[in-house]
Amino acid sequence: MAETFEPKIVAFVCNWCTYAGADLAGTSRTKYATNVRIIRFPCTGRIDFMLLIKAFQNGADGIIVSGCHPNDCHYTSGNFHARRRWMVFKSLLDFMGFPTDRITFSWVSAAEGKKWADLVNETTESVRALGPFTDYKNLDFTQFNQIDHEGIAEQSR
Amino acid sequence: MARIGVFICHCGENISATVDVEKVARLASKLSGVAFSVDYKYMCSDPGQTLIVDAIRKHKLTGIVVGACSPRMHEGTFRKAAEKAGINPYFCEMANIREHCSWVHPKSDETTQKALDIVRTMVEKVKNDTALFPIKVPVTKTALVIGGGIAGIQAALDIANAGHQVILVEKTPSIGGHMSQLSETFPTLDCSQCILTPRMVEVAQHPNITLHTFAEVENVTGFIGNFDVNIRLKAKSVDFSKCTGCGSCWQKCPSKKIPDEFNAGMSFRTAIYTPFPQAVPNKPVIDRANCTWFTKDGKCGVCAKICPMGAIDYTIQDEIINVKVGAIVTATGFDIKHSDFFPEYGYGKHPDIIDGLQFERLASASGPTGGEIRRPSDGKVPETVVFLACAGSRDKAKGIEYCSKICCMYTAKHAMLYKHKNHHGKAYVFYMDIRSAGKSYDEFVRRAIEEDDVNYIRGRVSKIYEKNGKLMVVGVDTLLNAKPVTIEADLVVLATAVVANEDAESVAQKLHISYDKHKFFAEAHPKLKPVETNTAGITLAGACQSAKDIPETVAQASAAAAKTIILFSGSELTREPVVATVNRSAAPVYTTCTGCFLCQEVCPYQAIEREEIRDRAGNLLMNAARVNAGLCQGCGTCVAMCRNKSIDLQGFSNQQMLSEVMGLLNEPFE
Amino acid sequence: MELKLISTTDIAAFFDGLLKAGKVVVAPVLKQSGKVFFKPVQSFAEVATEYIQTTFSAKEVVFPKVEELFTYKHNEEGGLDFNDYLDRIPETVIWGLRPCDAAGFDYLNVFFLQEHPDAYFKARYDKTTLVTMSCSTCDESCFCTSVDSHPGDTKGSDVLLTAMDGKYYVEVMTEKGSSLINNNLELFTSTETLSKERFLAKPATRFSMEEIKDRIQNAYDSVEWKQASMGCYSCGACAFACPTCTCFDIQDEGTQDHGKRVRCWDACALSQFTKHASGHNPRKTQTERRRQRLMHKFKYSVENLGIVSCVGCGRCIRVCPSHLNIFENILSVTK
Amino acid sequence: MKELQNKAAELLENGTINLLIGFCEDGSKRAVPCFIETAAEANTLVFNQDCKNNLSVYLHKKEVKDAVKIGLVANVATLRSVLQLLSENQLWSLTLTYLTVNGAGELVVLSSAEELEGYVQANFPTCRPEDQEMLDKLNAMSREERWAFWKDQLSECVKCYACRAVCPMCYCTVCTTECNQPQWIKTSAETSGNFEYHTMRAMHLAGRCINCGECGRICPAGIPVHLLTAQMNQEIEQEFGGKTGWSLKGGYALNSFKPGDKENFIK
Repeated sequence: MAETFEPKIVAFVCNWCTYAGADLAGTSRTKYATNVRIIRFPCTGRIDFMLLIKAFQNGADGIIVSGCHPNDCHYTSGNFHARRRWMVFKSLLDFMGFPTDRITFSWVSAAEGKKWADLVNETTESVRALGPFTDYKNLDFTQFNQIDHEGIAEQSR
Repeated sequence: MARIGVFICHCGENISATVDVEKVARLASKLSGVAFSVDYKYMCSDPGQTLIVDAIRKHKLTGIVVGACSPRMHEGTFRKAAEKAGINPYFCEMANIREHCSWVHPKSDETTQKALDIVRTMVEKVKNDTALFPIKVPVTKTALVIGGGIAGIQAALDIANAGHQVILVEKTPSIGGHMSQLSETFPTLDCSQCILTPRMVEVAQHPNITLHTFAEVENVTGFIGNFDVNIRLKAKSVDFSKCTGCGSCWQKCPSKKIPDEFNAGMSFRTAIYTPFPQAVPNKPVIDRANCTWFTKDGKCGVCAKICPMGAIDYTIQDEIINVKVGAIVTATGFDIKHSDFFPEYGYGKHPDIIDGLQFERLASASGPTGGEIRRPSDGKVPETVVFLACAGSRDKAKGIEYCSKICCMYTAKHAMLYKHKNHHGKAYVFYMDIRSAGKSYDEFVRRAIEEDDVNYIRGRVSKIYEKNGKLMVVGVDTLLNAKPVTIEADLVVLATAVVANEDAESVAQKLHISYDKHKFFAEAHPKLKPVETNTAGITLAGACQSAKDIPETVAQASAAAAKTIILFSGSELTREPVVATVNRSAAPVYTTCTGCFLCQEVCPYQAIEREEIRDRAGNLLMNAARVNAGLCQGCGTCVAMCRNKSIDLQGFSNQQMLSEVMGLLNEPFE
Repeated sequence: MELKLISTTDIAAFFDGLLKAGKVVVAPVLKQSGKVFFKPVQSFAEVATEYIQTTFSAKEVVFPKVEELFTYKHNEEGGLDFNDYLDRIPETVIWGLRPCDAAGFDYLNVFFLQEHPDAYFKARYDKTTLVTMSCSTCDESCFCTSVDSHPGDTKGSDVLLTAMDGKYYVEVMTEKGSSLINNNLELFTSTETLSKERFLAKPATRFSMEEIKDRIQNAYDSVEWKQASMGCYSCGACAFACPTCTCFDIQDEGTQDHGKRVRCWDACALSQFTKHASGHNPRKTQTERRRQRLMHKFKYSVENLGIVSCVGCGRCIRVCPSHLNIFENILSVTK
Repeated sequence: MKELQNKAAELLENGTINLLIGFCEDGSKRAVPCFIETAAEANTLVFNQDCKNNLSVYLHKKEVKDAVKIGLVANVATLRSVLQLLSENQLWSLTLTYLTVNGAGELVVLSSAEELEGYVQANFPTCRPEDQEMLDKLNAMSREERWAFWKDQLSECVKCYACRAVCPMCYCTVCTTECNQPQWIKTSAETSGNFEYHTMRAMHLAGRCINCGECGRICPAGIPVHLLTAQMNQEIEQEFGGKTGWSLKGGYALNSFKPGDKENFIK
C-alpha cells in the first residue's frame, strides 16, 4: 500500500454538458485533482448502470456520473430518463448494502468549469477518506477453490 | 490483430509543459495492439497531419489515437487525415490530454500517468471501433405548409421563391388568417389588409405553390425527407374550374342569418359564401351545415339555378389526396378566449362586452360598421370605452399562467384608434404591467397615453354589471393606494388571452410532434432549436408555438422556410452514422430483440419502429424493434434501457464503452 | 479394511484433531435459509447434526463451481506470464457426507482420471479424504437402494461412520482413511464386524437397476419424454446439485492484458448448452435436453465408462422448481 | 375442484383450447405443473394452496406456444403476470382462457384480456406479510449489515439461473448473461459475478416484476432474491406511482419520466 492512498475515480459524463464543462475547466486552466479519468458518452441516457458495476469490479474506488442539468439535455429528455434510472439503481445498491457514497451523481453544464473542478476535488477527498474499495474485489473468492486469492491479487497488481 | 498508431501532440508547450510526452509515447508503444507511437510538436499542423497520414500508410495501421486536445476541437481534423490515408475516419479517436490533463494539473508523474491512462483508454476503444459510413436519406424536394395565415403564407413564399414546390393547406375557404381580420397594425398603424392581400395574391399566382383551401391534413406517415401525407379536400359544392367568382350566388342565397366568422360573429353571412371580399381564392363554397339544400334535403337550390356557369354541384364529395413531401412547416395559428370565458364579466351575455378581434372588426373599414366604432347592442357611438388588458392571461386561477404578449400593444392601438375616430370619447385601459418591448413599441404606447390621452389605470377589474344602460366597470387603481374605481362605460373591450387552437392536440398527434400543457406545439430546444420540432423535418412557424405578433411570426416563418431550404439543398440528406441499431442475424435467430417495445417510449425522436419478421411463407414469426436512421439522433437512451442489449449505438457501442472502462482500470505495467 | 469404534463423546476430539493437524475440514453447515451446505469449518460446533441431505453435493471440494485454472498477465516484452496454483492446494477432509455422495466420487474418479487424467481434479482429489456418515433417516426423494447402493454403503468412502447408540462404528476403507485414524489412535478401539442394519434408514426402492439397464436401451424414442419434460423450466439446478454431473465450461475472464482462465459448472438443461454460434441448436427443445440428462445417467455413462452415473441421492428432485422426479421419469420412459 | 375439472374438460372438448396448463399431484402427493391435451385427463386436475408455481412462464415455451389456444389455471399472481406480459406486447400469438378460483371459492373463467384486467384489478394482491417482514428487517439494518447479509446469501448462488427460468418477465430469448460481445456478466459463479447478475436482474425487473415471489421460493440455495425486486417495486410505486401487472396499458416507470421527479442526491 502506497504511503498516501490515491483513489482511482472514473467519471461517466455526457458529451454536451459535463464533458464540455471539463473542457472549459481546461481552457480556463482551473487546477484540480489528477485522480479522475473521464469516459465520454453522448448523453447520460446512454450510461448503462452495468458499466458502474464493472468499473468498481475492475478497481475503481469512486465514480462520478454527470450530465446536463434538467431541461438542458441536448436530446431534450435523456437526462430525465437517466435521473430515474439513477434513483432506482442507487436505492437498489443501498438495499444490497453497497457503499453508494462512492458514487457522486451531478449536473455540470458546459459553463460550469469551476463546478467540475470542485466536484472532482470533493469526490477525490471523500473517496480518499473512505479508503481503497476492497469489499467488492474481495468477493472474488469461491469457497472451495482453496487458493490464497489475496496473494494472486498482489501478484497481478 | 489490431495495429494501432498513437500520436502524442505537444501542442507547443500546452501539453509538454506538464506532461512528459516522450514517456507517454514510449510507454504507449508497449501497449498490446499498438504498432506505432510517436510524439510531435503540433499534430494539427500540416506537417503533423502528414506525419499521421504517412505513418498510417507506412505501418499499415488499422486505427489511430491522437493524444492532443478535446475531440470537440479537432476530431474532425484528424478523422479527415485518417480518411486521407485510406482508413475509415471512425477508426480515429482522440485522447483528450490537454483540456482534461495538461491544462488542469501541475507538471508531475501523476499528470503524465493520467495522460497515459487516457491514451490507453482510447487505444482500447479504437480496437473496438467499426467502420461507419454517413447515412444518406433521399429527400423529396416538396414542402407541405399547414395553415394559410401570415406565417404559412410567408413560409410558403420563401420556400417557393427558392425554387421548391410547396403545398399549402388551409382549413377555411380562404387564406389570410387572423391578420386579414385586423384593422390597423401596431406600431405603424398601417392597414393590415393593404400589406397582406398582395402576399395572398402572390401565393395564389405562384407557379411553385399548390394551394388547397377548405382542406385539412388527414394523417402523416414517414420521416424527414420522406413524408407521406393524406389531405382531405372538403366538398366545396362549387366547381372551381367553372366558377368565375361573380358572386351572384351568395347575393341570392336565401339563408342569410349565419353568424359571420370573419366579422367575429358581429354580422351575418349566407350559406354559400366567400369569407371576405379579398378572399383568395375569391370563389364561394357552400357551408353544408347551414344550407337548406343539405339540411332540408333538396329544398331551395337557388344558387344552382342562378349560377351562369353552372358551377354549383351539390353532389361533390370530400376527396382524399395523397402527397409525398420532404418537409413540413406547421403554421396552424392560434385562437383567443372569448368574452363568455369570464363569469366576472357576465359570461359574454352583454353584447357590449366584446373581445379584441371583435373590436378589430368594428374598427376595420371592411367591418360590419364600415369602420365606425358603434357598439353592437344599439349601434350607438360609445362615449366611454374601457379596455381590459390581461383578460385571462397571467392568471393561474384561469389556468393561463403565460403572457399573451400581443395584448399590451393592440390594446394601446385599440384605444388610439377609438380616440382618433371619436376625439371627445373617453378611453380607459386597465392593465397589470405594460409589456412593450420591441422596436418603437414603447414609443407607441407612450403616444397613446401622452398624445391621445388614453387613461391608463394600473389595476384589475373585479366585475362588470349593467346599470341603467351603462356598463359599470368595477376595478381598483393600485397606483392610488389601491383605491377602488368604478367607471360607467358604453363599451368594454377584453384583451382576451391568446390560446392554442381547439384541434391543436389532434394536429400534433397527426404530425407526431410534442406540445406543452397549453397545447402550444413544442420546439426541439427552447434556445438552440426554437423553430425545429423533435420530429426531424417538421418545423414550426407563428402562434401555433406560442403567442407572437406579426413581425415575430414572419421572422419565424422565414426561419422555418430557411430550415426547409437547407434540407432541400441536396438530393440526399447526410447524417452522422452515430445512430442506434437493433441487431439482426440469420435465421433461426433473426434478432435478439424480444419486441417488448418498451424502448419506443424513451426515444425523443419517435425513431423506433415496429418490424414484423416473417418466414418465406409469410407467417409472422416475431415483432422486433427497428431504428429509423433518418430520425435517430444518437443519444443512446434506448441502448441503456434495452434489457438484453439488442439495441446498440454505433460509435459508442457496448463493446467500446466497456472496453474503455476495462482498459482504463487495468494497468498492464508501471 | 480396519474396523474401529469411537464413542459419541470422543467424536468431537477426533474432529478437532483433524483441524489441529492443519487440514481444511469441510462439513455440513446449517444456514439461516434452513438449508444445509458444505462449508469449511473451524470447530465441531459448527457442524450440522440434523440433516437428511445437503442441498449441493460434496463434489464442490474436488470440482469447484468456479475453478481458477491459471492467471495470465501481459509483460513488457509483449508476451504473457502464466501462473497456476496446483501446488498450493491444502489437505482437505470432507466430513459427514452421505454414502450416496461418496459413491458419487467413484464416478468422478472414473470420469476425470480414467481416459485423460485431469490434473486439476487429481491435485484436489489426492489431497482429499472422505469421512462419510451412514444415513439413519431418509425422505421421499431418496432412492439409493434403486441404484445398487444403500444408506450404509462404503463405496467411495475413505472412512464410514455409522451411529450406533452411544458410539460410532468406524469402517476404515483406505490408506487415506487409516492415516486419519492413526493420528488420533487413542480415541478408537478395535472391533469385529457389526451389523449396521437396524441403525440404517429404509428408503423405498423405486426400481430395479437390472431391469432399467436393458429397458432403457429402447427408451430414446419413448413418447413419454414429452410429458416427462414439459414441466422443465430449463434451469441448471438439478445438474448443479448432482454429485455426478461433471459438465463444465471454460472461460477467460479479464482483458487482453491480464485475467484468468476459469472452469465453471455447466448444465445440459440450459438451452444455451448445445447452441452453436450460428444460432442452430441440435437440442432444440427441453424434451431433448431432459432426455439427454437421464439417458446419460442411466445409459451413456454405462456404455462409455461402464458405470451408472446416478447415485440416488434425490437432490435433483428436491431442488427442481417444478418437482420433476427422476425416478418417476425413468419408470415412465422405460415402460 | 370437480367444477374446475369439468370446465377444463368442456373447453378441451369444444376446442376452445388445445392445451390446458394446470396442476396435478405427483407420486408423493405434491402439486406439480401438468399439461393436459384431452378432456379425459382433466379429472387429474387439482387447485389448492400448494399450487404455487407461476404457470404463466410456460407460455414462453416453444412446445406450449405451438398449441396456440391455451387454457391457464392461475392464481392472481399468475394472472397479474399475464397482464404485465400483454402490456409488454408478448403472447401475441396465443389465444388464452384463464381458469381461477376467487376468494369465495367459486370457479371464475376469463376469456378476454379485458376480463382479465378487470378481475386482476378487483382482486389485486398485496405484498406477502412474510416478505414485508423481511424487507422491514433488512431496511432496519445498517449498510454494513445488509452488505454482509447479501454477501453471505449470494456466495451460495451457483448461477443455475432457476430464478430467471421461473420468472415470467424473463422472456428474453438471449439474456444479458449470455451476451459475450461484450461479456456483461461473468459466467463463473464467483460472488462478485453473482452480485453483478442479481443487480442486473433486479434492475431489469424493477418496475416490471409482479411479485409472485417464485424466484425466491424455488432458489435451490435458498437465496431470497425476490426481496430485491419486491423492494424496488415498493420504492418505484412510492416515487413514481403506478402498479405492475395492473393494466393492459402497462406504464413502465423506467421508460418514462416527470420533469419534476424528486431526488436528494444529485449534486
